[in-house]
Amino acid sequence: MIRVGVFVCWCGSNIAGTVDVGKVAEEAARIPGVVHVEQNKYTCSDPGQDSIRKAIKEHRLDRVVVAACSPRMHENTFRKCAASAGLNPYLVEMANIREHCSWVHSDMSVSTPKAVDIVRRAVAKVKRCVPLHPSTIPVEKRALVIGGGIAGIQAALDIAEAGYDVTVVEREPTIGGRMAQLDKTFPTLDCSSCILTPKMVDAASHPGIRILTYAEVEEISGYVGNFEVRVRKRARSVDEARCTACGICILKCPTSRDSEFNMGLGTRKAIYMPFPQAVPNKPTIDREICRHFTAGKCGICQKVCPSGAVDFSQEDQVLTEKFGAVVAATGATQFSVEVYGEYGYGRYPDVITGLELERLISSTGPTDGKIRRPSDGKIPKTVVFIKCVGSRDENKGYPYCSKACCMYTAKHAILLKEKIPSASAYVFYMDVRAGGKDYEEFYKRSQEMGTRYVRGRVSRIYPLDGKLIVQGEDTLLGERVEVEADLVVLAAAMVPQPDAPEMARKLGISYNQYGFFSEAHPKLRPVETNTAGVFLAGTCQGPKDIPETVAQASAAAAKVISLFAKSELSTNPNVASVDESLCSGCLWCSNVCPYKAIEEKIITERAGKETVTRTVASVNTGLCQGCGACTVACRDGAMNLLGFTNEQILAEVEALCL
Amino acid sequence: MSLDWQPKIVGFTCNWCSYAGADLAGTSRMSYPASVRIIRVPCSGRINPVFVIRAFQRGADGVLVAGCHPGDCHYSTGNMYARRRFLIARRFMEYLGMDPARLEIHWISASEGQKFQEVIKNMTDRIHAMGPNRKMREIL
Amino acid sequence: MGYAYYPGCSLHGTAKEYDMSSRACLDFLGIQYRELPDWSCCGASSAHSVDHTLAVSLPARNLTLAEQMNLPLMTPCAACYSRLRGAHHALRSDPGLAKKVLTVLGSEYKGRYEPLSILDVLYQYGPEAVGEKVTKKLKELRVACYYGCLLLRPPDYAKFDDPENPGKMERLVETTGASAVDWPHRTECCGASLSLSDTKLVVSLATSIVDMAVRHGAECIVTACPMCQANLDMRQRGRTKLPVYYVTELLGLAFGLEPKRLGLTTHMVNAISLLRAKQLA
Amino acid sequence: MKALLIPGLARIESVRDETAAGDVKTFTVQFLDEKDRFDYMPGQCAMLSVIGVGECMISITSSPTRDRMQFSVKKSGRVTSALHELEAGHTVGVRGPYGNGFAVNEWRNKRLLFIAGGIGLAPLRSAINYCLDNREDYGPIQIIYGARSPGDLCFKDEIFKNWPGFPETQVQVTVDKGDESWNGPQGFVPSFLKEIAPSPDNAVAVTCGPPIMIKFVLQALSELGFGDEQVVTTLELKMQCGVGKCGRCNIGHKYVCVDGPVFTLSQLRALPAEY
Amino acid sequence: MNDLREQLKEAVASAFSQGRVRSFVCLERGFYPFATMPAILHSGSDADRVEIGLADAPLLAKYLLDMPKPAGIVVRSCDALGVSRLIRDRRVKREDLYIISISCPGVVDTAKIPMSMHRITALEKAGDALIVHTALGPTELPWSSVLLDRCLACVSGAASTDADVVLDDGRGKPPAPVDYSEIDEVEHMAPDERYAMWEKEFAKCIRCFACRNACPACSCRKCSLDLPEPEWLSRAVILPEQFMFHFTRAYHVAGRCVGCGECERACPVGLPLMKLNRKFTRDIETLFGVDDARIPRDVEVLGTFLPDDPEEFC
Amino acid sequence: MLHISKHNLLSLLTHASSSWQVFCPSKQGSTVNFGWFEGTVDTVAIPVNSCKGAFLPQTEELFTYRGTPETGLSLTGGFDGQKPVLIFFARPCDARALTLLDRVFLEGEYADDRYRSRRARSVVVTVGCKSPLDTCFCTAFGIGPDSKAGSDVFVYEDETSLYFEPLTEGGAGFVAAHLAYLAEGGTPVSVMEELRRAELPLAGRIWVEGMAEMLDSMFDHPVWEKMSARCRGCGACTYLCPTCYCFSVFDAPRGTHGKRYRSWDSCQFSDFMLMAGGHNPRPTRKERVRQRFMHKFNYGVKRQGDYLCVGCGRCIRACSVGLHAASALFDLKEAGR
Repeated sequence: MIRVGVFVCWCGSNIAGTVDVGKVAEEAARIPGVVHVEQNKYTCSDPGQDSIRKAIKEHRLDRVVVAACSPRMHENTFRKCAASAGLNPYLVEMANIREHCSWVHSDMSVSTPKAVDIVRRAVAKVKRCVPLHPSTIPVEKRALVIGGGIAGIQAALDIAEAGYDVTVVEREPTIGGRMAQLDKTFPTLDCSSCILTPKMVDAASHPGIRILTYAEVEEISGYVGNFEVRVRKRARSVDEARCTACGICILKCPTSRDSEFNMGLGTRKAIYMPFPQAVPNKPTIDREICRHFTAGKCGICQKVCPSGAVDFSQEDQVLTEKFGAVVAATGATQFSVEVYGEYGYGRYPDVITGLELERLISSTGPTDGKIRRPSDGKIPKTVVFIKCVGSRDENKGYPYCSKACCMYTAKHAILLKEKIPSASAYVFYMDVRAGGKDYEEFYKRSQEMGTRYVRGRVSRIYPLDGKLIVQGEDTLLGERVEVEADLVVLAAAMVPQPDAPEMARKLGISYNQYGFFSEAHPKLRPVETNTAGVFLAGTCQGPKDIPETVAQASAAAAKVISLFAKSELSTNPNVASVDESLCSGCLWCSNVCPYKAIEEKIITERAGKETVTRTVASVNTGLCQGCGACTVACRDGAMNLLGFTNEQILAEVEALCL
Repeated sequence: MSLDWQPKIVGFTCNWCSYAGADLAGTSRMSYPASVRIIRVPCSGRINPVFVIRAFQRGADGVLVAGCHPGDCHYSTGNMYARRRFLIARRFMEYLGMDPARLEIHWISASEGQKFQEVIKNMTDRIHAMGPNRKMREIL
Repeated sequence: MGYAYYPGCSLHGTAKEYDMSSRACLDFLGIQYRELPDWSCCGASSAHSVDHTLAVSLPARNLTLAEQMNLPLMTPCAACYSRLRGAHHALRSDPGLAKKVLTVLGSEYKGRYEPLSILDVLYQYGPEAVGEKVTKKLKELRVACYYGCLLLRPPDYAKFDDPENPGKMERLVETTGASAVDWPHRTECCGASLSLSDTKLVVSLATSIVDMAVRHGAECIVTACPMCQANLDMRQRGRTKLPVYYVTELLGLAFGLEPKRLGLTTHMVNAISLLRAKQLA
Repeated sequence: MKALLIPGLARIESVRDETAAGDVKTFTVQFLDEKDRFDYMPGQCAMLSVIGVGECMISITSSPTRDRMQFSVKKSGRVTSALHELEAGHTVGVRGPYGNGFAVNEWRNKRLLFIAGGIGLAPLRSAINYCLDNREDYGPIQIIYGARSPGDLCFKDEIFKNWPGFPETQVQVTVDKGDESWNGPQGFVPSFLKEIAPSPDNAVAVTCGPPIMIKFVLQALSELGFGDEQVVTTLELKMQCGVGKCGRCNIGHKYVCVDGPVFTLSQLRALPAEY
Repeated sequence: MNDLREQLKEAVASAFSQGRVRSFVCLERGFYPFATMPAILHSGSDADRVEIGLADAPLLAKYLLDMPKPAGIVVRSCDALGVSRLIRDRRVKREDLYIISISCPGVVDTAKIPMSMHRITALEKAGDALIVHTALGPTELPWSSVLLDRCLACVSGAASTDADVVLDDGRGKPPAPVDYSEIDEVEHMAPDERYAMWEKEFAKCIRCFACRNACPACSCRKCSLDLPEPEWLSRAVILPEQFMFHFTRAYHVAGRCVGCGECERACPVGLPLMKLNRKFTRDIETLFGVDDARIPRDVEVLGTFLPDDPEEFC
Repeated sequence: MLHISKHNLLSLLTHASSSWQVFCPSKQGSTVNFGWFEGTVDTVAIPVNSCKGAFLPQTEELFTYRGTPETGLSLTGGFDGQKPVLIFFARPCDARALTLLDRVFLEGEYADDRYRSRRARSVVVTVGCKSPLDTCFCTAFGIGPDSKAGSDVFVYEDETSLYFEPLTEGGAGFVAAHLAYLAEGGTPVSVMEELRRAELPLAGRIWVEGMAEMLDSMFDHPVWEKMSARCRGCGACTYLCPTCYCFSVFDAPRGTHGKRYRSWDSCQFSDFMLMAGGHNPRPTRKERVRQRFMHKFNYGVKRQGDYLCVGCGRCIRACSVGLHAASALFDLKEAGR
């Protein structure tokens, strides 16, 4: 027997001022199923809640409608209240007669009937509510950090410091990421390596942190608190335990290729460490070029290794482990500037990107820190910097601002002056964005050091007589400018990793039109994703500089820590549910599920005299977030959303149209 | 049609954006015609176009479907599906002869109380001018 | 299958040699084409800047004629190409305009085929395949490929190639055995549209283009636009004069066709002497 | 002319829970308008409406010899569930009487054997009370009744108190599975019946219950020597009109609603085994 | 034609003899000598019954649902799309099927043979003509004038290649051009006029569900429209419910309709159901850039989206 | 005989519609259907549906209720007779079918008040079938192009005119009410002759004699399996059949008021017999197809004394897979041999 109690709130004069509350109560009493109606001055107050509890008991209410404010305000309050009176909290429905009625209509003659309709809707819905029970799921208190750049390192350190185990998965042979490639950092001009490498070592030596380099996440299943992750640890061909990092193998290796770490400006061997401070400080054999693997010959490294660490027979290891939370810190990469045909990158060796310049400036770089132009090794006298290459350009690149380029270009100009005092620097820019602590001052400094900032775009670069002719426009002067440069540096945009969408799919999170991972809310949940238990750190979420990256990494770590502080999670019971007798098993629902929460299930049942098996959809309630997209995709009507069932919504429609 | 006839608009709104937008209109005391009655669903992806037909059948003069702006879905992609569904469903309803003004779909964010107000005002005006809906409607 | 061939006004007038060489090449390669019957002006001259509906209707008429033949429309002229592409694009994206044009033309344009440049057609045929047909290698001829504006801009719809760093013409030219020089002014505007109204400016533009080609070691210029060809041919005032060929003329030579049949005798800057010097003609 | 498919409105006088699980309730109803009232015979049915939900055919469980009309309803589908939601004072729709009913006049002076399982006692109860109220017209009455559990037994007052008090009236009750409160027999009705082994002499056996029970009871009866003419059962099928028009409840050419629901076993044997 | 039939018989028989199938659905001679009807064969010895189907050939894909597997089927291209539909809807598994595809010159719609020609005794295809034999003698009709509507929009009459056996005699009907002019016509009407038209059409509908039951895209185990709770569709055959029914039916096959037109052929009261289905098909093609929305795809059009789908709402 | 020029037919019907509810064939889109007169009539085609809907509407309201079981109820909208029904241009098979429906709805203990009140003052005007279709086989049931059973007026049609022959008092009343439109004189002898001679191509193939008795022993015959294998389970055949009459009753609640309806139902639907607990006594198409034909050719004979089929051929036209009365009769005959 359905016995609905309706509690009409005055909300002081907030509701009663413009809605005839007495009339609403009177009409509510006539709605079939309603057995008790009362009015309260403030239903959310202690006495108000008491009266609900009392009425539930006295009138044997099994459903409650509170006609008051927005459910976004007090639904939880009244659910808890009902629960304290022994009623399942999901048998409570709110009728929003304040935000949607009393506050927006001043004429009582229209607001009162509308309030009645709203109550009628709520009653129609609540009559079709069924008790729901959140279930609890245990939390595996281990975190996975994907990406071993500064973001991943920071997040791992913070989580581990809180006492939880962390695994960092990095696909390169070393952690360190982009920051390791940088020479100095703005605006303080700290040496990048000097501040990064100690952290790398900290991470590597932390008892709570396990670092898997040369490894990739292949698959993530499960849900918050219970992710199951498959990691492929690629064969290094070097036994890390035996290797003493003496480096003799590298020395003797006969094969080399362009060094990725040096942006192709130098070479590395087939057995190599990306850079001397790599962590782990063990070489890796690049099987693509190693002659042992390509031609079955050589094997010099094995012969020269004093500790017998080189192991050609090593195989990829596949680890499957459980984690309670995941921090994605997969970073970003550099825009492919080749699409700017007018700049001639790729055709003219002296047109380089900012990151390439970093390597030319860096003392660990191919030129030992001397800025020499790639074509002929000459010291450049005139350097042109071009900003916004690939960013803020809808035609060829991306519309967004890449954020760090203004500052690193200023840094480059300063460093250029420091290294080659006689050099002159031109910066072609659209705007200078120097929002950040000490940033504007830093930019000023580069100007004061003589960098010429030209507001305008470059239309063409072409070589002529050993120089690069940079043609552009100074839009402030309205003139064509032509600079004869020795070196051109393109401030290439930060863009998502090419495989970011693939990673997003593995993580079950969304990404924006460019491929940056989407946060759950741009303001209020900037490090969470819409998949519970997956957090974001660093440039995988959008372009940012080092301080921002580190801050976000620590924030993500804090989220992980607060998740791990609970021993169990309770799940939202408003989840999708399948009526297996109706389900045809087309699994179209699983297509539209943003959370990969719908799986295929084989059931066995009697059909006439036979036993048959068939496929049905099955909802993983740990993963389901209750959006309901699947219910509309389901033609059979087999998929329903608890708390928002088809029956309920149709009843609401009907109640509103009476 | 009497002068004080007020259209009846059934509004389906997602919980996170459009319902909240309507709440904001309320907290900001933005008055609008008392024509709309809202059904709260978690996401615009939960709104079955068949619900819309049902509303017209039962006597709604207009139906509003509202959700987060594409790209801002709380569930990341629900409104993208809603957009596809309603792109074709709305055209189809028109094809069956339903006046397009009677079914409106809007993206209203939680911060767009004013937009909610305007949408309701405009929709009410348009439907008011057209009079009660008789198409697909059952007579009791 | 094949193409509807749209010569356009220029090719029936000042650029007769482009028409001759185009047809010669197509015939030689065995590419099927039929001249669009009853074709009319594409409006490139002035109509397109006077009245938008007219600017679309004129090329649309030709496009519709071709569509009725169930053939894609192809033109050697870069200006016609630009107009045809522009109209095709406008009609497909603007139903209101399409309706207007429909009332002008009386028949509907569905836009089933993209209009093509003869370079597209040669490219579809395949540079390798073209190369295989070459009988006379244009060895040691250093060519500056000049694209001009109309084949590449505006990139929303013209886009025969990367507008900033094109290379398709080079690939075609290199199939003949000639070498294409890397030079910066390939996509510079030659100013042809101002040829009569601001001759001084045009002369300086044309001269600087030709000079740049010379500085990069080119012996001749190749183009696919009757405007560019005429302009560069007529208006260059540099120390070294370069002959300006149509792509199809060079290809024709490489196919071993008679220079006369290709119209090589009608150029302003002597187009034969260089070839003679190189023992190519 | 009386409208065929329009129910009369009736007030629920009282609702009684029959079983521990609350899945069977007995409703006593009273027509609001005297002109809707109808006379009936044991074994006849009526269409019970929960207006707004629908109708279903329910056998009348009261005896015409007593004044109030009663229906015992097991909750099984939409309408019966809705019915179970109703309370005393609420309104239902009733139209009838439908069906042939039991041939109580032909049973005169015979020994009567009623065999029921679960809610199957409901239609028999009408006949039992009718015969008991006309006790002198009938021979000895033996009632064999079973249910899944003690809590599932219906009409407990009558089976344990009322009926055994009548002369020559025997009530034997079994449950499939007993509990701590139960000290009576345990086992399924058909085997219970075979144990009791009533004599077929001058007897009529009337049975109603779940299909599977009926199937084995009929077997048992025939083993006990009951002829097909002596065995009577009632059938149930989906019905919409109750008056042989909607074309639904036929078995062969017989409509359960008008030709039944009471059939002798010999009548049933003449019908197809399937539907 | 006969050759094809002989080949087909042989192929069916050998499917049984090789143990590839337990059952086979094909066409056989119907009650009227010139029409065909579906037959479900259970043994190779029945293969003699197999007919190609010159006229009124029903589509067979949906029979696969209830047939003992592995099941064989003879398909022409329209039916092949239906089979593909069922496979993508996971209602049958490809590995449980044995598909013989045949080429098809089109199927005659006997309803299009003018009424004057009563007493048809036989039909015969001769080149580009249909020869109708009646009691009064033979008459020749242009082939294209008597084809089923679905054949006029045929994807291709060639035998489809996703089959275990492909029998193509090269006489398949060439692909028909895409023509949405009848949709345009409706769209050009005023809303009230459109509504009045559909009102009149739907008033004829007797809700017999022939359309649904014939449709290869309507393969739910239990149609939601039959559910008592929630009641999406009332059993009352009144206009508002007719709109509900026809909207829902068409919407449920939107993006999934294979364009076979069997619904329309099955409709006993002649509702122009394809005008509904094809509206969706057309909109899907134009709005979502889908090329020929009739072809079943791994991911349904409505089961996916593009971030830059057209924005008609704001 | 009284006759009317075909040109004047519409004026007659328009006039008739002031005192009758006229149910006649008219062109509806691509088909000709029976329906309530709306200004047009088609006198040529045999409509796809039958005229049973005039007396047993596909959906009719039984009552409207207000209130709830909890708060009290009132029922309104009981059926009151409206204008009498005029069926115009029934075919002999249609008219005969009405007499079969009459037996179901009017005879026995429970007569259907609604059917009766619609039927009571109705007039059935039947036109002789000059050109039966390839699908017609009424002769198998003793009906023919000039059969008059069930008709109140019989109409002979020649090229220009319609000749009215009243057969019953009601028919005479109808004719009398329209004398203004009718001219006296002439007997359409040649038409009568033509009707007598009209040939039904199917006649030779269909045989029903003894069918009912034969079916008595065929309930478990494998032929049902074979026949039903191709059934798609729709209700087209039953809904278009002039003698099928199954219906269901259901409620449409709308808050505190609502309606109870009755609507045609079809024994071919899978949920026709589905019981509340989920049990289905006719679980597969075999049982349902068997029910359909057994009802028509066996149970009907036993209960109503005649085959519930008039050979109108509508199911032949309706069925997309060729499972119809004619093929069934043919197959059953073969099987029963």
